[in-house]
Amino acid sequence: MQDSQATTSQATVQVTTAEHEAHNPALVHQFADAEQQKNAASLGMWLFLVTEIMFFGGMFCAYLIYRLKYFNAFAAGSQSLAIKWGAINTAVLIVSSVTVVLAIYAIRFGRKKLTVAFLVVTVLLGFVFLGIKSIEYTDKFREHHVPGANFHFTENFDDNGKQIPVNPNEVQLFFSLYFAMTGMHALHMIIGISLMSTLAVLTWRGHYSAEYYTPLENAGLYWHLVDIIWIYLFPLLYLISRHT
Amino acid sequence: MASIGIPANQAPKLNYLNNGHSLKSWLLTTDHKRIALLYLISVTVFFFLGGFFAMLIRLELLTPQGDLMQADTYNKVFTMHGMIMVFFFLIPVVPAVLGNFLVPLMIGAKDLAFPRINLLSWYLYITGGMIFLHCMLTGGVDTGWTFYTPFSTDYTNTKIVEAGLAIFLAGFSSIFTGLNFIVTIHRMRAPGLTWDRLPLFIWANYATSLVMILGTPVIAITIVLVAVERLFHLGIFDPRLGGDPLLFQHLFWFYSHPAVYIMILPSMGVISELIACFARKRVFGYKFVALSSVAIAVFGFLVWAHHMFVAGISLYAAMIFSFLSFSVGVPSAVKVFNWTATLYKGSISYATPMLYAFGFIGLFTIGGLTGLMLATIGIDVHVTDTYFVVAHFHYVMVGGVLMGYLGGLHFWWPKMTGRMYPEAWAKLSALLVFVGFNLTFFPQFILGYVGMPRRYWQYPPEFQALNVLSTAGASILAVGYLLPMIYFVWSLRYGAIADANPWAAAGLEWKTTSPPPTFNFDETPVVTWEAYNYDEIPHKERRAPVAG
Amino acid sequence: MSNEHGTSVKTYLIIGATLLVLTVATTLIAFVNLGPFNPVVALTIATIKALLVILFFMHVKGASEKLTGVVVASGFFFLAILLTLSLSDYLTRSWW
Amino acid sequence: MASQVDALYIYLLLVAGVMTAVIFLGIMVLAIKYRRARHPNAEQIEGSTALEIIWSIIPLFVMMTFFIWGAVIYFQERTPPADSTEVYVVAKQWMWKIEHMEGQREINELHVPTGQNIKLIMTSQDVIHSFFVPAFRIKQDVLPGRYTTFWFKATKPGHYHLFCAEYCGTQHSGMGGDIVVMEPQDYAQWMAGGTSAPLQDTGKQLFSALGCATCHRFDVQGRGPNLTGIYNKPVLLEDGRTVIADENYVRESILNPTAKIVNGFKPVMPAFQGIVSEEQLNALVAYVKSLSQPPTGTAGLQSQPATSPAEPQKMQVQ
Repeated sequence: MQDSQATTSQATVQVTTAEHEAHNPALVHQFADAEQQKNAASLGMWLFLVTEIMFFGGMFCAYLIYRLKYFNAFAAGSQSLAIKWGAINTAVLIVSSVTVVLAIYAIRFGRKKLTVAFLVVTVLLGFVFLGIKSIEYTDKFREHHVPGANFHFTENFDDNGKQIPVNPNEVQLFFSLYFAMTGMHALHMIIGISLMSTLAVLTWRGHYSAEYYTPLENAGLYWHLVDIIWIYLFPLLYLISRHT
Repeated sequence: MASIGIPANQAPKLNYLNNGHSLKSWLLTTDHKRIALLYLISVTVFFFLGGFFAMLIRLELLTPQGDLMQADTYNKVFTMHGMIMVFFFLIPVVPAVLGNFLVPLMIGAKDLAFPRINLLSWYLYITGGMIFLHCMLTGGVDTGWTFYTPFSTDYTNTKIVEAGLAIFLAGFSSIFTGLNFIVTIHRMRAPGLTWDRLPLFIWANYATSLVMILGTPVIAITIVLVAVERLFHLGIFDPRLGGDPLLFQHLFWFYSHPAVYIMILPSMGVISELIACFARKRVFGYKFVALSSVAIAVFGFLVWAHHMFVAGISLYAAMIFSFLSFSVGVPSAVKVFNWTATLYKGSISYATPMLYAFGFIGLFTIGGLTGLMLATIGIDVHVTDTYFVVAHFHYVMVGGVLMGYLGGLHFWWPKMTGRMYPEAWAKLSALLVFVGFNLTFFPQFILGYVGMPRRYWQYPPEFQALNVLSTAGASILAVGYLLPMIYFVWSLRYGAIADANPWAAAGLEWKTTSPPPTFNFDETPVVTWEAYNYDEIPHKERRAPVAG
Repeated sequence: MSNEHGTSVKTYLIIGATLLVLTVATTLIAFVNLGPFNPVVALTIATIKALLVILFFMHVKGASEKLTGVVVASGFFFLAILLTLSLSDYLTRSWW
Repeated sequence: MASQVDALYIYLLLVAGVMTAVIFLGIMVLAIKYRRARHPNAEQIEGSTALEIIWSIIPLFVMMTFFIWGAVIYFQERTPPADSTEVYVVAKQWMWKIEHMEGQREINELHVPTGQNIKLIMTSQDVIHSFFVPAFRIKQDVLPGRYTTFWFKATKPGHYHLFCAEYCGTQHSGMGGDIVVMEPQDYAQWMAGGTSAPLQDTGKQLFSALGCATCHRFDVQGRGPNLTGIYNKPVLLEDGRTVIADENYVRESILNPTAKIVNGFKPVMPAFQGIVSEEQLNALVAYVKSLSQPPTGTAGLQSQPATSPAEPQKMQVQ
C-alpha cells in the first residue's frame, strides 16, 4: 500500500481502492470486504435512527406532561384537527412504506426500472403527504390556530355533548406542540423525499445493482422510521377525544 | 502546519503527516489521524479562549466589589467560559482528539467506518465554533451555560438563538463522532481482537459514544424549542402561558448530566492505559473496569434531576433521583479501586503521563466523593448553586478530564508526531498543574459551604480571603497549562525522535511506526494476545527518553 | 442484515394491508367511548403498527444478528427512561 | 435544622476523608514501594472477583446511609410544622418583597422572632430566583407561576445573609438582603410599629371587590364552591381526579379556574390571570386559607393544624 500514498484525500482513496478491490468499485478503503462495509453502513443507520427517536422523544415528553395537566384543552385542540386528513395521511405513508420495500425487493433482483418506478411512486406519495399537510396548515392558519400573536381559540371541549370551556393559552400549548412535532416530521419528510429522488436518479444511472444497494436499504430504513413517528403522532394528536 | 513532524535527518518514510502538504490535503482529509490533529488545534484554541475568560472571572473575584468590569460583562464572561469549556472543549476533547486518533489504531483498522462523516463532524464543530465566536464578538450571551427558562426565553436580550445554533451544530458533531466510534468498534476490529481483549480506552470510548447518541438529540430538540419559544412566544416553558419552566430543566439535564460522562469516561480510559503501561501490568479486574464504563454510561441517564433538588420538583421525585444518583458512585468507585490495586506489585515508573494518572486518581476521588455529598439531598439543599458545586465539577472536569487528556497527550505525543516531549519540563508542568489546581479549587469547597453563591459578580467581604487564594492558584494553573503548549510546539522541531514504541507499551497502536502511515498498518494485524500483556513485553528503561 | 431477508412480496402486501386496516380501525374506535381505555387502545394499535413496520419492513425479524434488535430496543428503552422519570416528578406533584 | 445538616456533613466529611486518605496513601505507598528502581519486574495479577464484590457492596451500603440520612433531613425541611407562622415572599429582578400575615411589608429584609417556625410561601414575578440563607442551611428556588414553600426556625438573634442563589440576570449578585432574627418581645415591638391591615383582611376586601363573594357564598349554595374549610383537604374534580387544595391549587383556581373544575360545578368563573398582581393573589390565598381555621384571637399569625390531610372530606355540595 505504501506506493499508493502519494497524496491523501478522496482521490487517492479511490485510487487505492481501485487497486485493491478492482472487482467492486463501491468498496471503500477502510473495509476489508463488502460484507463488512454493508454491515457497518447498516449499523450506522440504525444508530442514527436511535438518535431520531430521542430527538422526537424530547417533544413526546413535553406532550405527555402537558396533556396530563391540560387534558381538556388538548382534547379541544385535537377535536379542531381534521381527522379525515390525518387518517388519509397515515394511509399515504403506509402505502409509501410498502412501495419502498418493494423498490428494495426489486433491486435485489436487479430490476432497475421497477426499482426506479417504486421510488418515484414513493416520492409522489411523499408529496401527497406534504400537500395534505399544507392543506391542514392553511386551515389552521385561517382559523387563527397558529400559536403566536394572532392565536384565537373559542371552541369548547365537547365531552360527549357536554361543552367544557378551555383556556386558550393551554390550547395554544397543544398547537405549539402540534406544529413543532408535525413540522419537525414534515422536515424529515422533505429530507426523505430528496433522498429518495436522488436515489431514483442514481438507480436509473445504474449505480446500484443486486450486488450493491446499501444506500437504498438505508434510505428505506430512514423512510420507515419517519413513517413510524407519524404512526404515533396520528393517535396522539388527532384522536385524543373523538367520541361525541 | 504542513512541516509538522518531518524528521530533519531521517529517510523520508511516508507517514500520515508528510503524505501531502497542501492546505487542501488537511482541510479535506478523511484520515482519522489528520482529523484528530484538526480537532487538537481547534480544541486548544477554545481551551485557551475559555481559560482567558476563567482568568477574567478570577481577577474580578479578587475583590468583593465588582470593580474590574460591569455586572453585565461579568455575566457574559462566565457564560462564555462555561459554554466554551463545556460544548467546545470538554465534550470533544478526549474523544475527538485522542479517540479519533487512537480508536482505529487500537483496534487495528485502517480508518473509522465513515471517514467522510468524521470530517463532517469536524466541520460541524468548527462551524458551530465560528458561529459561537461571532455571537461572542457581537455581544455574547448572559444566561449561564445552563440557559434556564424563562430567563433565556423571555428576559435576556442577548443572542440566545445564535448561541443555541452553535451548540446545536456542535451537538450533531458529537452525535456523528459517537456513531462513527460505535460502528467502528463493532465492525472493524482486527481479526482475533475480541471484546474481552479490547483496550480499556476503547471500552471507555464505546460507553461515551452511547451517551453521545442517546443524550445529545434531546438537548438538540430542547435548544430548538427554546429558540422557537424565544422567537414566537408559544409558552412551552413560559408559566404565564401555562408552560412549566421545570420541563426545560428536565430536558436540559437529561442530556447535560450524562454529558458529564461524555467528558469523564474517555479520560478514565486514558488513565487505564497509562497505569497499565507505567506499572507494567495488566489492569487489575479488567472486566470490571471495562463494564463499569458501560454501567456509568447507562446509570448516568437515571440521575439527572439531582440538579433540581431545590428547583421545585416533588418531594418524592427528589428522593427517587437521590437514591438513583448513588448508583453511579459504585462503578466509579470500582474504577478507582482497581487502578490503585493495579499498582500493587507493579514496576512503577514516574514518567510524566504516570504523574498525570496519579493526579487524576487523586482529584477524581475528591471530585467523586464530593459528588456523593451533592447526591445526598440534605446536603445538596445547602450547597447547590454555591461554590461547593463549582469546586466539585471542576475537580471532575478539570482535575479529571483535563488531567486524563494531558496525560494521554504526553503518552501518545510520540505516536502522533514522531517526537518526544522534554521530560523535565513536562514533569514541572504536571506539578504546577496539580498544585495550581488544588490551590484554585479547594478553597471553593469551603467558600461554598460557608454560603457563597455561584455566578456572583460581587460578594460579602468575609469571602475575600478564600477568593484571593483561589485566584492565586489560578495563576499557577495558567502557567502549568501554558508550558505544555510551548514545549509541545518546541518538540515538533527539536524533540528527540521517537521510535515506534518508546514506552514499550502494549497495544496495537504501538505496533506501527511513529507517526503511523496513512492507512495505519502495512498489514492488518492479527491479535493472538490478551490486552495489556506486559509480561511479554520487556520494558526498556534505558531507552525511555530523558530529555530537557 | 443479511442479503436474504426471507420476506416475499406477498408478505409485504399482507403487512401493508394489515397496517391500513389497523389505521381504519384506530380511527373508528376513536369515535367509540371506551372511557379511559381510548388512549390505551389507540397507543396499543400504534405500537402494533410500529412493530410490524420494524419487524417486516425494516427486516429486524430474520436479521442475521441480534445487534439490530438490541439497538432498536435500546432506543425505546432510553426514551422510556426519559418519559417515566420525568413523570415521576409530575405525577407526584400534588397539584399538577 | 442547621445543626442537623452540619452533623450529616461532618459524617460525610469523615467518610470522604477516610476514603481519600486510603486512596492517596495507597497510591503513594504502592508507587514508592514498587518503583521501578526497587521492583524492576512486575508480577501479573489478574484480579479478584471477591475483592470487586467487596468494594462494590460496602460503598453501596455506606452510600445508602448517606441517602437515608439526607432524605430524612430533606423530608423535614419540606414539611412545615402545623404551627408555622406564614410569610409570603415575592421575588422579582432584583429584590425580595416580603409580606407578613399582619400586613407588614419589607423589601430585602425579613424580620422573624426566635423560636418560631416560619413557613415561607414564595413566588416570582419574572424569572427563577432562589431563596438562600446559608446560616440556616436552606435554599429553595422561587418560580414564576406557582408557589414553592419551605420552613425554618431561627434560634439565635442576629443578622443573617439572604442570597439569591439561582442566576437571574444583571444584578443577580446584588439581590441579597438580611434575615433579622429578634427575640420574641423585640419582634412584637417591631411588628407593632406597622399600621397596615392583616393580609387576610386585604384578601377579604379583594374577595368582595372582585366579586368573588357573589358566587362563592358562605350562607347558601352559590354558583361556586363554598370555600370554608377547603384548605389542605382533598377536592374531587369533575374529571374524577382528587387533588389536595394546597396553596398552588388555590392559586391556580384563581388565575385559571378551568384547569381544575370541582365536581358538580360549571366552569363559569372568569380567569384572573393578568388581573390580580402577585401581592393581591397572596392576599386572596391568605384569605381563603383563613377560612379553614377556627376563629381565634390571633388568626392569621398562626394557622391551625390542618386535620389530617389524608382524611377525605366530603365536598360541601355535590
